[in-house]
Amino acid sequence: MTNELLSIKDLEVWYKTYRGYAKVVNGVNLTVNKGEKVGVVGESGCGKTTTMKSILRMNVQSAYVNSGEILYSGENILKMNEAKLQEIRRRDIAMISQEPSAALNPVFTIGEQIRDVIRYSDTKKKFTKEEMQSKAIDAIKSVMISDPERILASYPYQLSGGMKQRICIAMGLVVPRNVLIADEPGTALDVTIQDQIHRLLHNLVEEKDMSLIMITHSLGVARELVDRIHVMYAGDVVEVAKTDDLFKKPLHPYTIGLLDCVPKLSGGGISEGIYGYVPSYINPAPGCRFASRCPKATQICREQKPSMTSVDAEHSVACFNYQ
Amino acid sequence: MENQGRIHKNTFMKESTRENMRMYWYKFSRNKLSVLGLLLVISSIVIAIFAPVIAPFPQHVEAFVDYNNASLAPSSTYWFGTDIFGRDILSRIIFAFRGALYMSIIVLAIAVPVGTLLGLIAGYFGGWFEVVIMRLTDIFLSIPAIILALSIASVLEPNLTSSMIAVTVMWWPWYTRMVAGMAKSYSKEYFIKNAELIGASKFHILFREILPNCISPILTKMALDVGWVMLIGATLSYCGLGEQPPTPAFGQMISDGSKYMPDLWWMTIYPAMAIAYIILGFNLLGDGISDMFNKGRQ
Amino acid sequence: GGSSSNTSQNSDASASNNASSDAGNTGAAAAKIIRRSVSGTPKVDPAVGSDGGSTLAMVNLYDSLVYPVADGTVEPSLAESWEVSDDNLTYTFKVREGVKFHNGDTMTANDVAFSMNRLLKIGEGPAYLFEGYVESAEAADDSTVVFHMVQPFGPFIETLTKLYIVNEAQIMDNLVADGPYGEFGDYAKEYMLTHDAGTGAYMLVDIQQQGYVLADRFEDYWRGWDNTDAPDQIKFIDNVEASSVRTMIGNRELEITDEWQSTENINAMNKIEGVEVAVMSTGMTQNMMYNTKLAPTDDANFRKALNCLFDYQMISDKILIDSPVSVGPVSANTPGASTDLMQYTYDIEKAKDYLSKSKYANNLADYPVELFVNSDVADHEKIALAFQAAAQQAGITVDITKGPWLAIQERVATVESTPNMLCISVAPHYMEAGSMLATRYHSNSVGTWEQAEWLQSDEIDGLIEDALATTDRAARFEQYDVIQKKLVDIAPTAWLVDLSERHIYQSAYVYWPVAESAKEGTIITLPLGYTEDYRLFKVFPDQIPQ
Amino acid sequence: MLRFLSRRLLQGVFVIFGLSIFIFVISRIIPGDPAKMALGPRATETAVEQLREEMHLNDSIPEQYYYWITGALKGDLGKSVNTKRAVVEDVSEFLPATIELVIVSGIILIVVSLLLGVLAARYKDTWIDALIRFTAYIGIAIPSFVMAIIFLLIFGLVLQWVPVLGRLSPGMTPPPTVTGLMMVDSLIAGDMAAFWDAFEHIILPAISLALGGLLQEARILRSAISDNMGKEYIAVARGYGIPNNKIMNKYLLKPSMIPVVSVMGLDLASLMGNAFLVEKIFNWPGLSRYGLNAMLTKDLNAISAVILIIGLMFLVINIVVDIIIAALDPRIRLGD
Amino acid sequence: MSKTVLQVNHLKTYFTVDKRKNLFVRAVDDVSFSIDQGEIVALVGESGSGKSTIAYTIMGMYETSGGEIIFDGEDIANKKRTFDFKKKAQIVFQDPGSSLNSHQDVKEILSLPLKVHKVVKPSQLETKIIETLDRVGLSEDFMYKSPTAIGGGEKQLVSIARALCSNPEFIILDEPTSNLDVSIQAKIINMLLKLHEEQSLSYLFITHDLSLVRNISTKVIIMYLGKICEIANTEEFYGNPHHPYTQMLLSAIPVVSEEEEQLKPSRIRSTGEIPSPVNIPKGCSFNTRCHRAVPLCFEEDPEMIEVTKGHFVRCHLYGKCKPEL
Ligand SMILES: Nc1ncnc2c1ncn2[C@@H]1O[C@H](COP(=O)(O)OP(=O)(O)OP(=O)(O)O)[C@@H](O)[C@H]1O
Ligand SMILES: Nc1ncnc2c1ncn2[C@@H]1O[C@H](COP(=O)(O)OP(=O)(O)OP(=O)(O)O)[C@@H](O)[C@H]1O
Ligand SMILES: [Mg+2]
Ligand SMILES: [Mg+2]
Repeated sequence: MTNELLSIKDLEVWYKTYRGYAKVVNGVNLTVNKGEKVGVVGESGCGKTTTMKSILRMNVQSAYVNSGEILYSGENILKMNEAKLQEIRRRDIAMISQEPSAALNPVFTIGEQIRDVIRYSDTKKKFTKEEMQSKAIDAIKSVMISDPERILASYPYQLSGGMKQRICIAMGLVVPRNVLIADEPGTALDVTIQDQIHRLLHNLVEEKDMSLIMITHSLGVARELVDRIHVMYAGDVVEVAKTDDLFKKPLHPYTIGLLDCVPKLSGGGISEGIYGYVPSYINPAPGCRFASRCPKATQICREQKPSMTSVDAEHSVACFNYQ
Repeated sequence: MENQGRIHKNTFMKESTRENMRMYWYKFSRNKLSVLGLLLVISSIVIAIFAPVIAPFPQHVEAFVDYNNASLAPSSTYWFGTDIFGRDILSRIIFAFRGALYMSIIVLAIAVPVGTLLGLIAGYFGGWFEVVIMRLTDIFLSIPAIILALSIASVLEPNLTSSMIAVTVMWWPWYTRMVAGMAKSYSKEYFIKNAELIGASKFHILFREILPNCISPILTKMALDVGWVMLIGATLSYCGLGEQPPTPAFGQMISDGSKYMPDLWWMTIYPAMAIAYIILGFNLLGDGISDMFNKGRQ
Repeated sequence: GGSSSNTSQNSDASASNNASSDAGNTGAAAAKIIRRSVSGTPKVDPAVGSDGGSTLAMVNLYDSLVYPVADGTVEPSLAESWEVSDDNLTYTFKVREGVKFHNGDTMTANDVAFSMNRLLKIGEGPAYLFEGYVESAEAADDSTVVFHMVQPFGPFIETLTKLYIVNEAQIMDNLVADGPYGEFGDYAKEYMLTHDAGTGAYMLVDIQQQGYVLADRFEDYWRGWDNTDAPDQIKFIDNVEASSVRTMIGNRELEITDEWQSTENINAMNKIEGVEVAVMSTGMTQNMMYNTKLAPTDDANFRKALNCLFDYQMISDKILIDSPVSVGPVSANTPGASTDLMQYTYDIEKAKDYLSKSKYANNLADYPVELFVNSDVADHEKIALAFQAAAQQAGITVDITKGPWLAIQERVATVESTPNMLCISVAPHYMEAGSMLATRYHSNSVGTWEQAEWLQSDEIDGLIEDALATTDRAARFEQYDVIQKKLVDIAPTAWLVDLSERHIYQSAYVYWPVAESAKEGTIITLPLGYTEDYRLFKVFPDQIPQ
Repeated sequence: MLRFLSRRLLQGVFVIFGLSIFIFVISRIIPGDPAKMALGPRATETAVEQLREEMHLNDSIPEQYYYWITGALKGDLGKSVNTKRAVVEDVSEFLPATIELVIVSGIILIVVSLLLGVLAARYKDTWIDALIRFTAYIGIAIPSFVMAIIFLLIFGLVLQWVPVLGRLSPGMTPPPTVTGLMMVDSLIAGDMAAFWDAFEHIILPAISLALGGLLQEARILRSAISDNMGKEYIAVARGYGIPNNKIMNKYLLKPSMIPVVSVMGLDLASLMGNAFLVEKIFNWPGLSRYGLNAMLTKDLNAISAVILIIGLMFLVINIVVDIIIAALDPRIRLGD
Repeated sequence: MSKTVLQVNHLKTYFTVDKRKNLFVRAVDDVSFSIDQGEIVALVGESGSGKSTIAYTIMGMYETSGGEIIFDGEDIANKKRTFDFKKKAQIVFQDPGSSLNSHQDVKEILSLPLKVHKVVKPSQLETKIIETLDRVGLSEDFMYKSPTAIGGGEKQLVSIARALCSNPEFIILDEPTSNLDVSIQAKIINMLLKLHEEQSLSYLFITHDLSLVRNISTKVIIMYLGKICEIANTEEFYGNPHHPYTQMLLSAIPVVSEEEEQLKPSRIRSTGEIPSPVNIPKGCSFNTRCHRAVPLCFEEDPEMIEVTKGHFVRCHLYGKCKPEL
């Protein structure tokens, strides 16, 4: 456990809404080791983005961290002072946003925005304009966009969704980091381009000894890219396993259900889908959040929240069926 | 079975409405100022409706003079003092709420439907409709409101009706502009496309599909506009175009009173405060309504 | 009020120190200046301007042949003497010699004749006074001018106070050739917008439309400058907005206010230290005109009933302060006024009595009475409201319409559009009852704001014409009396009060002869403008209060 | 950008043309005989007829319009019956005063509203924000003419901090006219005393004119900023460690300015309209007072000219605003 | 052989980008295919390849620039769509949020087609709505819910219910599940398949998910930059993909099991740039990215070739430049 770089411990994030607090992130535990590619999967709205944004403390104002800690190199980011936090944001951790069209400021050119990222990545050093430009061009090239000069001079609205997504990725790559959080970086791209991007991220980790957190709702993507997968359901991490383990031997009923729903290239029709819908985050029932949809749920599941139990050295699951 | 169905329907209507109401109220009341605005507006309306009951000297808004009690400073008899005719300012202010609300309601009752209809047509049909209607609004919008109103009102008799006509004439283009913009963008939305593909009539599309979506901005604007219409009304009556004596009107009271500032300050200050009260109310309410309809994650 | 401090010179030294150190704030008040607010930028062309502000400017920038005296007669001014032919159709004036125009030219009889001809030809301003009476004017020699009359005109000499003498050479030098007056081009109307061509005590320096008219003392003034404290400069400021006037008075940026300030504003300003109210009369009357051709005010009994619904004393005491209740159609201090006429008083019972005799007695509800008041004059609204309340008791509905001056002019243009009642004050054009009677009740003034009655009585017209053609003063006054009695009988108007002009002025450092005599109890009546002949004023800048 | 501009100008021409017809008709259907109105009730028949002829009042409305518009195109807007001068001359005399007033209050409006808006957004939910918002609400609810009266009395009469009437103190000699803007002219003439005097005179009317719009703007800016505060791109910028003040002044301000500027255009333009009342109260010798007088005296040519000029200025301001918006918003600038 | 519902021949839809410069987007360029009754045809292609444009052109939302659209035996290209067409053909859009008017409740939304096409008597409106909701697996509770109050999957179900209201023969589904989660997608797809079985509806199913297509369709059409690359029956398509682009797509599909991995062609890494649709390169439009391109591909646009029965490919490798085996 010595090379544990980033770890999230019992994080709870709540959103303030008109009906009360939406207890969206419900005690998430997650670790990333140095040079590791970690996947976070789970369906839409399960709190992946919220959890990750907490790492850089970039959640919206209405989100509030109720409890938990986020340790980076042993230090709690949530308690850090502003200057230190800025240091980490500038050099250590970067997050690639999920919504490329919202993530770029509409009134500045792409170049302007990327240059600012470079400029503030090292406050002691004064970058010349040329330096910044060439770094930016390299980054754009790395995400396979031709004609980088023109792209740098254009405004976000002039680019297609796929381009913007790649620009966002380039922005995360333009300064080398220890941890890169990629929040569904492939959704606006078609499979062939998506594949290219994944390869790029993979290479970066390999070459630069970087750690990657890959957020996706596609189990297939996670399977191709990452070493270890955290499965999230409704604000909880329900299962953590090495990639191969997870697909070979999924334990949590949700993981099993999810795998079942994925259309298979081998055909054979599609399962009925998981029964029911995601429960409300406001005043959620106590107990396991999956209980209402779980075919194997028992009384205890509805009353207590299962804790993470190791089934294997590297495979743990939060389910009473395994305790 | 039939009976059951009906019960079902009612309970569900109620539930979803109640739920909506709860959400709207939450969004509205999140800002305490909006609630204050609502209170101010409700109290203004109550004051207007029950003016004869509330006003301590209701006869002072009719043919009445009392020069022995003229220009009295506020006292326990005359809370807001008396004017140069010896009339109770408080009573006159209370009655002035009526005229102010009346004017705003009439003006908006005409300007909003007209402006909205033209806007829907311009925005949805586009083409020549749009060109003609939008340029027409440009022309009306290119003259400052007060000047347009003044020139129209000076053509007509200088009374309340003509200043209402003037204000109405200058008010509709704002709605046309706003609604046209919305209608144009909605007409690209899939739900409109769907209705078209199903074969719905133009009437249905304009009034059942697009219009309901424009209602909340229209409502928001209307709430704000009630205040603005009053302001313009007061300004026009400040220029002598408004209610005829002895009927009280805010602008006229202020304009009359301002001649006697600062000595007879109560003649100006109280009516000014009253109009500020009611305009403030509608502005806060308007903001509240706009918060209420504001989309965004809940 | 500031009655304690007056124009006596023994103010203490510190006050004068303060005044001078305060000069930055009070502007040029340290100089001898009289600033007076007026409504509308005065016009300085005597053939064009005729409103109050213009008349005021005219009196100070120009001279006329004769100068009015408080008793209603005139004394020689630019004319040294005059003679009237036996048939009353030729007037010969001996013109004063050595009088200098502002540009240094010497005035001759030619200038006088030219001034009259120019006035008649242009047809604006006070031309109406002479139109139909004066046939032509010519200079017999350098110092003699002859006016030929079309018909005899009794008060001709008095009307000459309105004939301001202009410099012929200066006018002719500045003609715009292309104009409506033939060989005279535009008669220099353009030039005269921004220049004066007079002999008056003050000469125009600057005129800013909707700003001000500024004039300096004319050193070569023919009457000389015995009055060493006379203002060096006069300025008419085009602004009667109550708050502005009030502020200017408070800041000593204004010496004299206009006559349009409301009672309340006058009272308020009167509290400022060092100012007082000046009261004077121009023979003006406050009228409530009835449209005698429009139901229900076409019925004499109905009008008389209305006459009983005005609380005359209250109006005089509470609304139009310092203005005595009217005695009849002509103000009591105008020469030729009858003072023994039948008077109406506030009496609702009597009103009901008259009403029962009127043909509308049984259907009052169908005949609401429209009363129109000028929205700029708060005091008129007060009268209207009081009347409205009284009328209600008598069962008459009164609708008050408030409108700007322009609306009044529009409404009175035709008999149908003229409201039932119109509250308006009218001043005589020259100081005699005849002026008032002619303007108010002769048929040729219908359609103007001076007669909203639409009387159109041949009998009255005849009587007025006869009276004005009578050259003997006493005989003329007899005839005036007959007319006034007849008018009271017809009751075309409710004569409310003899309107006094009230001005706030800086009594602490301005000496104003007319105001002084009012303080002593004599209200002086002079034609419009002549109450403010600034060469007679005195200014003591060192006495400006802190 | 060029295409955008030329289209905007073309639209402007169209609107001005429509406007000219509109105001012409408006001013001609005013009841009453303007010639008689001009000369007063006592003018002789011949004098009145002469004037009617001169003003083409005996012709049909389309003919009158033809005379008027052809004159207007040649820069001749007819003669004012009120001042008896060419309207163009009147306008050129009064317009600079109005322009100066509108410019100064426009500057106040822009600068102060931005300042307040940013301040309120920056200190959102603190007492500073509360104070600014409260003031804004009150300020918006009080009509500008009431504000002007109150200012005049408080600062001019009671406190006597500044002179309140006209453009210059009575004793001051105005600097030679170059631009017609008193403050600029006095600077050109190097007359600092006149400059400060002119400044003291303009400050109150300018503030009372600007106040309503200013507070409105501040409010819009504040809410635009706080809306944008929740935008993903701000979160991203923060996530990359861009310093807070950079985010505030650059990343937030520019996009937040867009809604403000478009409303500001309307507000700046409506300064022209509101100047009508403020000029009246402060005795400001500007075009608006001239226009008000013209309306009250049915000075046809003057009314038409004033509305036309105000309409023109309104359009010019709007075009300028559109250009500014285009400069802020690349979508408009570069888009079709 | 069952009857052909829709036949599209050489369909072209161009959008003018700049009139003066004569710039067009050839969003749909010479596309031909047919749909028989009871068929589920999958239209697959990357973003911007013109899938939606085909759909919209069929529905009459765009003018065609050439070609025929034969529906029910009649060419309807550039004709105003008849009432009958509007009854028989329906479309379900991708975005469930935008395709329902948030200011109406579900009952109102479903009433529109029922009223417009006079499907039932007004008195039976409610019963019919309940029945339709039931068909898509929603309870009658939904009748009075507003679209804002229900989840994305349910919204899409309501959209489908609306499309079913007029008893259509043919439904275009434009990426109906691509904004939704797999578990919800599974529900919707199952429901669609059930309906298809029960009523022999024809679907044109637009998607970019080849794994999904495998499970539902009878025929697959692959598009690239406005042109069709390959058409084949599903079995044939997955068993024997021909076009290099198809192969690249299939090889890049992320899958969740080893078993599937075996089915994929060996990994073909994508290189090169996607050309702008305004400026399509000379020759085959895929030539910038094709790993098997031959010189002719840069010269000449290939023709559509029927390789085996019902299996069409637009590639020189199967036509002019067929490598000798
Ligand atoms: N600003 C907010 N206010 C209230 N609730 C929010 C807010 N942002 C997110 N949520 C809620 O929090 C939950 C988790 O959101 P989050 O974006 O973290 O999910 P996610 O797992 O990233 O989903 P996706 O796959 O769609 O990106 C969702 O149910 C969402 O509705
Ligand atoms: N109305 C239009 N005007 C101009 N170009 C258009 C228009 N609609 C679509 N296009 C262009 O036509 C091409 C095809 O677009 P289309 O929407 O059909 O693609 P798609 O395959 O449905 O993509 P997606 O998967 O993103 O829905 C694109 O390049 C698009 O930019
Ligand atoms: Mg997310
Ligand atoms: Mg599409």
